[in-house]
Amino acid sequence: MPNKPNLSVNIAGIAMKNPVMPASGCFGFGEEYAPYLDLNALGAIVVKSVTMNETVGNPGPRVCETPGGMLNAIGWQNPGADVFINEKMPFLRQFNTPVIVNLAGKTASDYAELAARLDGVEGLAGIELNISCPNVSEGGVAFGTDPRLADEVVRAVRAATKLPLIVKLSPNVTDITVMARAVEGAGADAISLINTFTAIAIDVKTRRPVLGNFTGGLSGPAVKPVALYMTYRVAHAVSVPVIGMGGVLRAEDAIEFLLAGASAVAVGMGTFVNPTAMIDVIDGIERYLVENNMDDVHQLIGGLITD
Amino acid sequence: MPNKPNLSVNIAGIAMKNPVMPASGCFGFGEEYAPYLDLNALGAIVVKSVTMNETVGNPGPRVCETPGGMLNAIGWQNPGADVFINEKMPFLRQFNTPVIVNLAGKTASDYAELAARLDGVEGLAGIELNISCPNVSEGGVAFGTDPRLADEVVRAVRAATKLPLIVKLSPNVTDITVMARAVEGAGADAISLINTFTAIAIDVKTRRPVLGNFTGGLSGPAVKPVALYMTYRVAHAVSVPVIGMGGVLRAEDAIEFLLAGASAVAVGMGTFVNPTAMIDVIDGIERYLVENNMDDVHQLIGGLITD
Amino acid sequence: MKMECTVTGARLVARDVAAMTVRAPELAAACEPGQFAHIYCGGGVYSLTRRPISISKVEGDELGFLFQIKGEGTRWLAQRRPGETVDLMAPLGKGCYRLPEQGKVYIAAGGIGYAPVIFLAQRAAARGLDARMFVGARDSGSIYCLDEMEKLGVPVEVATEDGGLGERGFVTAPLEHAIQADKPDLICCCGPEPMLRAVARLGRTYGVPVQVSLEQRMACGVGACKGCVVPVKGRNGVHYRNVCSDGPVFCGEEVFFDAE
Amino acid sequence: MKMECTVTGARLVARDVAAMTVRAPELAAACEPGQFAHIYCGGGVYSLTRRPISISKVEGDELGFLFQIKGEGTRWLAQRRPGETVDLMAPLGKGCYRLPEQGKVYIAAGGIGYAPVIFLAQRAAARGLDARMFVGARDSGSIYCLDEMEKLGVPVEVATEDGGLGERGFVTAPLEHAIQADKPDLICCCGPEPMLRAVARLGRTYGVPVQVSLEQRMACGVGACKGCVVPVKGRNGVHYRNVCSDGPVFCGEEVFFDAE
Ligand SMILES: Cc1cc2nc3c(=O)[nH]c(=O)nc-3n(C[C@H](O)[C@H](O)[C@H](O)COP(=O)(O)OP(=O)(O)OC[C@H]3O[C@@H](n4cnc5c(N)ncnc54)[C@H](O)[C@@H]3O)c2cc1C
Ligand SMILES: Cc1cc2nc3c(=O)[nH]c(=O)nc-3n(C[C@H](O)[C@H](O)[C@H](O)COP(=O)(O)OP(=O)(O)OC[C@H]3O[C@@H](n4cnc5c(N)ncnc54)[C@H](O)[C@@H]3O)c2cc1C
Ligand SMILES: Cc1cc2nc3c(=O)[nH]c(=O)nc-3n(C[C@H](O)[C@H](O)[C@H](O)COP(=O)(O)O)c2cc1C
Ligand SMILES: Cc1cc2nc3c(=O)[nH]c(=O)nc-3n(C[C@H](O)[C@H](O)[C@H](O)COP(=O)(O)O)c2cc1C
Ligand code: FES
Ligand code: FES
Repeated sequence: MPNKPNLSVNIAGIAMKNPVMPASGCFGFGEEYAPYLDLNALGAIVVKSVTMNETVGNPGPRVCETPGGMLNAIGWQNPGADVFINEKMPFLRQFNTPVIVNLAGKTASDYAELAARLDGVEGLAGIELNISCPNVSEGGVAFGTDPRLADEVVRAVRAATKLPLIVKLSPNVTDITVMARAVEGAGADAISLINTFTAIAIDVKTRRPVLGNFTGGLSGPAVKPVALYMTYRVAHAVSVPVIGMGGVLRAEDAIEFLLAGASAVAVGMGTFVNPTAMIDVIDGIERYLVENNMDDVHQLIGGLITD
Repeated sequence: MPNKPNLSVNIAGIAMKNPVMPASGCFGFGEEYAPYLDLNALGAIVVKSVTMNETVGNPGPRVCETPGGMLNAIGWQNPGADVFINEKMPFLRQFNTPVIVNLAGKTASDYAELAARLDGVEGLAGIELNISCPNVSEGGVAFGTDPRLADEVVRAVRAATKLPLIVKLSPNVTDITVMARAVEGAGADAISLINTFTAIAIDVKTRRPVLGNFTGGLSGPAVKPVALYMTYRVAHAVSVPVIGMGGVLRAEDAIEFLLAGASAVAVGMGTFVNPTAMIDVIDGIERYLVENNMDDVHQLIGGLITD
Repeated sequence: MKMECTVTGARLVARDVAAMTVRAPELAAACEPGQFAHIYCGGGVYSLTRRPISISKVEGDELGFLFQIKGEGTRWLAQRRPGETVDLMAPLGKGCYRLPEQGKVYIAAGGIGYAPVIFLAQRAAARGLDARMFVGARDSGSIYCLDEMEKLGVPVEVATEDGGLGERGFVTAPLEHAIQADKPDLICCCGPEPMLRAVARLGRTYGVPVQVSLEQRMACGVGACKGCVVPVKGRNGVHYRNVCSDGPVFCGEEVFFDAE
Repeated sequence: MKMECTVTGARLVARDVAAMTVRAPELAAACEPGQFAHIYCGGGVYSLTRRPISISKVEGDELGFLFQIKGEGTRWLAQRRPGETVDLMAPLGKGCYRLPEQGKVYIAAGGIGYAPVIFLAQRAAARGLDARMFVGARDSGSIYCLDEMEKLGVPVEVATEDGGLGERGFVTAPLEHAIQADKPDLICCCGPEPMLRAVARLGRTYGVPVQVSLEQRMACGVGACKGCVVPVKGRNGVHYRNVCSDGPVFCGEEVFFDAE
């Protein structure tokens, strides 16, 4: 039996036991899934998007299944920054796992104020900026698809916080490396991708959209090949670390992202299919390293052979 | 038993018995699938992309399965325009079904010459311009993602042929309505969408790309929700008819596209899963019309209720 | 809990309704009427996410499910045979049917809404409550498992839309007559939304509290994704609550505030 | 043809190898050694497209398949039970093994490459050819169905990499000895690519024609998509041909032109 391989990675100063974390919005504030898995086993905990004030969210239905994937149009439902800090963080601080808060807003100053409010909150390891949520009509989308607006919002947040800053990109663009370079230039310490594809589903019985919000965001295994390609391109276009996501369900999926250049991966819809998906992914990465005589997960990162 | 509902549609002057046709590249030149289904039953036959001269195509593997979908990187393998005209058209002319030829090239003048060569070929009902194939390194992609280049190539082809001109759009863009309006303005008689998403798959055993070409195009049920959304947006942005595709496997999928505003649908990967998928789709649309007391498929087209 | 449970029985009880039992001692001891299981249904292209299915009865170490074969997920589930296992997360739902300690309870079920209320009738009978069941369906072929009520000694009235069995029409008619004749302390209901609304309205009219079980498309099933919401009227106005974790059972007044 | 065929038998013949028979009279009459069926494998998220599986034998009205349980598709297929149906397109492939009218044929199979050559041995035996079989595998657990050769009276030599059964090493060694001792008129081969290359090289060395069966990822299976190509050396240089419709059997010289 060889030594246990090293799975730990450091993303923008956030030290993680392993490169696996939940995708924002797919793991609530951690407590909902605590009965199903040990939160101490995760590389990090990324919480649902938080806005400054409580957000009620979109009318239902908010989710629906699609072939190999799902749509969601939650609409940022969350209790607001103060409730997050006062009622959710105490639970999360119990664990020996870095907590990353995902922030959403409508204007650059929304984001900056929110980042300032969260700076210095005990136990917070980093910020992920959701500039790519396609489900909110004002603002949200433009930041994620226009490099100048992305630059503006990232600069504003960068000035407002000393926490490591991860910027999450939208796949709904012609060239994702343009966005990646823009946010890197504006001060992002890491980039996460992909958020969801704007999409719809129609109920042929009622001839109406399935989702209450009409459009939703597509995610899940269905999008994995595009997410992998975008991860590969961004990892080769910027020098900050990349967190890859989009369709990770099994360890092989995560290994694909690592090989493509991601330094860590996030699991979104996969947790809904299998609540212990992240644990299985972590175990599977470890097994893969052992079976392939590797002693460090860094040997996988960017290890795609393309001669 | 009510009267048989009317399924026929007219797309840019091409009269079709029903709104169902193969997607280019997924039905060869018709002959390969002739043992499996009656080509006379189809709304139209769309053939594989044809280039002026023979194209050998990409090294293998050229296809691979992905969750709920597949990647392909065929690389326009085809015998060239002359062989198409002399050896493939005679077979296709036997059927009472309009034939649409899909054209691919590297420069606007490639496309224009090709269109001129095909203009007047007996039995050809229309041209579909593939300006969106992501698998060929030079030219191909740019036309499909840059509205000015798209305008240029469509104008060149428009001037070179009197055949009905369908322009096929790529989904790899930030705003597909910009492309749609550009090609409509340049003279397209109809728009088809979507072509495939640029994507990759990695073999974790070999740590190499699965496809010989590295990148491929994602299609199949996995992409349906995005294809539907883009179809909806384009159908509401232009006044020419739209042919929707991306993940049609069952009649319900086709009905979703029709409700979203497509005047016809194409079946790509679906035929690989089930060689009679198109026939099942046609039968299913007819059954749906009967069950819902509709006597014409036009009652479905654009019939999405969004109040 | 997430567990692999062994199927102990599986059969069709109507054209398109399957009954399945699984061995699950811990769950059998822990679950409450109204709760559900989130079941992995084979991972097909059209059934990758889990399917919420109510716990329909508990007998000894076993849980029973009763479900309509609707699409790919339930079709897969209906094909499981004794000896195979199914992967389920249960018991889910914090909002269960809340039975009083004593008194009269009317239970109204429409269509496949009969599934969860069998368990409810079991509990009501075990508690010695004076329970009556009202079952509505489209036709006689959609009425099944009434022997369960016989076993429990719970009287049943049936209404079918085509009059093929019991009274002709909606089950709300015999229910209303019963309320008028003998007002209950509680009405519990599960069925299609129009029926839930109608029963909530009856409750309001006659001043009887109503508990209804709701359905909504779900992803996580545990309250994490906020995907399965219903608008609910609380003290501070309307807000969204999760069917999976706050429900699936709610007070009729809370969820059908815009009824009229 | 596309058809739903009833499974008549299904069993494991090794840890991870399943044998399945289906009733298909029209196909049994029509198919040739080397041809394959394109089989729908359940439509899972990871197995929506069909799987190409060689026709492994033909007996009366029945076709036999022999396949390795590799991923989701073959796992699903191995779970089919007699009485269920499978949806297959067959017979596919225009490039079959071409047996001479008379003479000596050596058949070499590696691993699961043994599947299609059982059918080939059946045909060779029926034609009264002087056939010999050479089977290679990793270990003795990967050698199965040798009784098929006994039934046909075709002599078999076995080689395993770990020496657990037959000669230790690759099957190309006993094959080469046999060629040296008694040169055949034709060598037919199916197995992993390195083995095919090695056998093609033997053919070149000893001046014996070699027919090899290739594998490639497929979509349509009928020649329409140009997805399953291999580079082939023809009169006009190298070009791509379809494994599904031009193959799966090719001349060794055609496909391993860059061998050395
Ligand atoms: C709390 C709860 C308890 C339930 N208990 C039962 C029960 O005991 N017996 C029973 O027959 N049915 C029950 N249902 C409904 C059951 O979940 C759906 O019929 C089932 O999900 C359909 O899946 P399918 O793949 O067969 O159908 P499809 O129509 O193919 O499903 C497509 C998608 O829509 C979702 N969906 C479809 N109908 C519903 C629905 N009514 N509610 C929620 N999601 C839906 C599916 O989960 C799936 O994601 C319950 C639903 C909820 C929310
Ligand atoms: C003409 C032909 C005949 C074959 N005959 C047999 C046979 O008789 N017995 C047998 O055990 N196997 C045979 N194979 C290989 C068999 O097709 C694969 O093992 C099978 O497709 C694996 O599917 P899976 O879902 O179990 O595995 P996965 O590895 O999960 O498959 C993933 C994807 O890769 C494709 N794939 C994986 N391996 C192969 C392969 N070797 N060739 C082509 N595609 C592959 C699958 O079709 C699928 O699309 C044959 C292949 C070809 C091309
Ligand atoms: C139900 C749901 C809710 C989500 N909510 C958020 C969110 O609040 N903020 C955010 O940045 N991304 C959100 N996402 C996007 C995911 O974080 C992730 O980017 C995406 O789902 C792709 O990963 P997956 O394919 O593993 O699901 C959400 C996704 C889902 C499915
Ligand atoms: C194997 C394959 C080959 C294709 N070849 C072409 C092509 O030659 N020209 C073209 O315009 N589109 C081509 N396409 C794209 C399809 O026509 C279609 O736009 C796409 O596959 C989406 O439809 P689907 O999801 O039904 O497959 C090809 C797709 C596949 C899967
Ligand atoms: S299904 Fe996720 S919150 Fe209810
Ligand atoms: S698989 Fe389509 S051409 Fe061979």
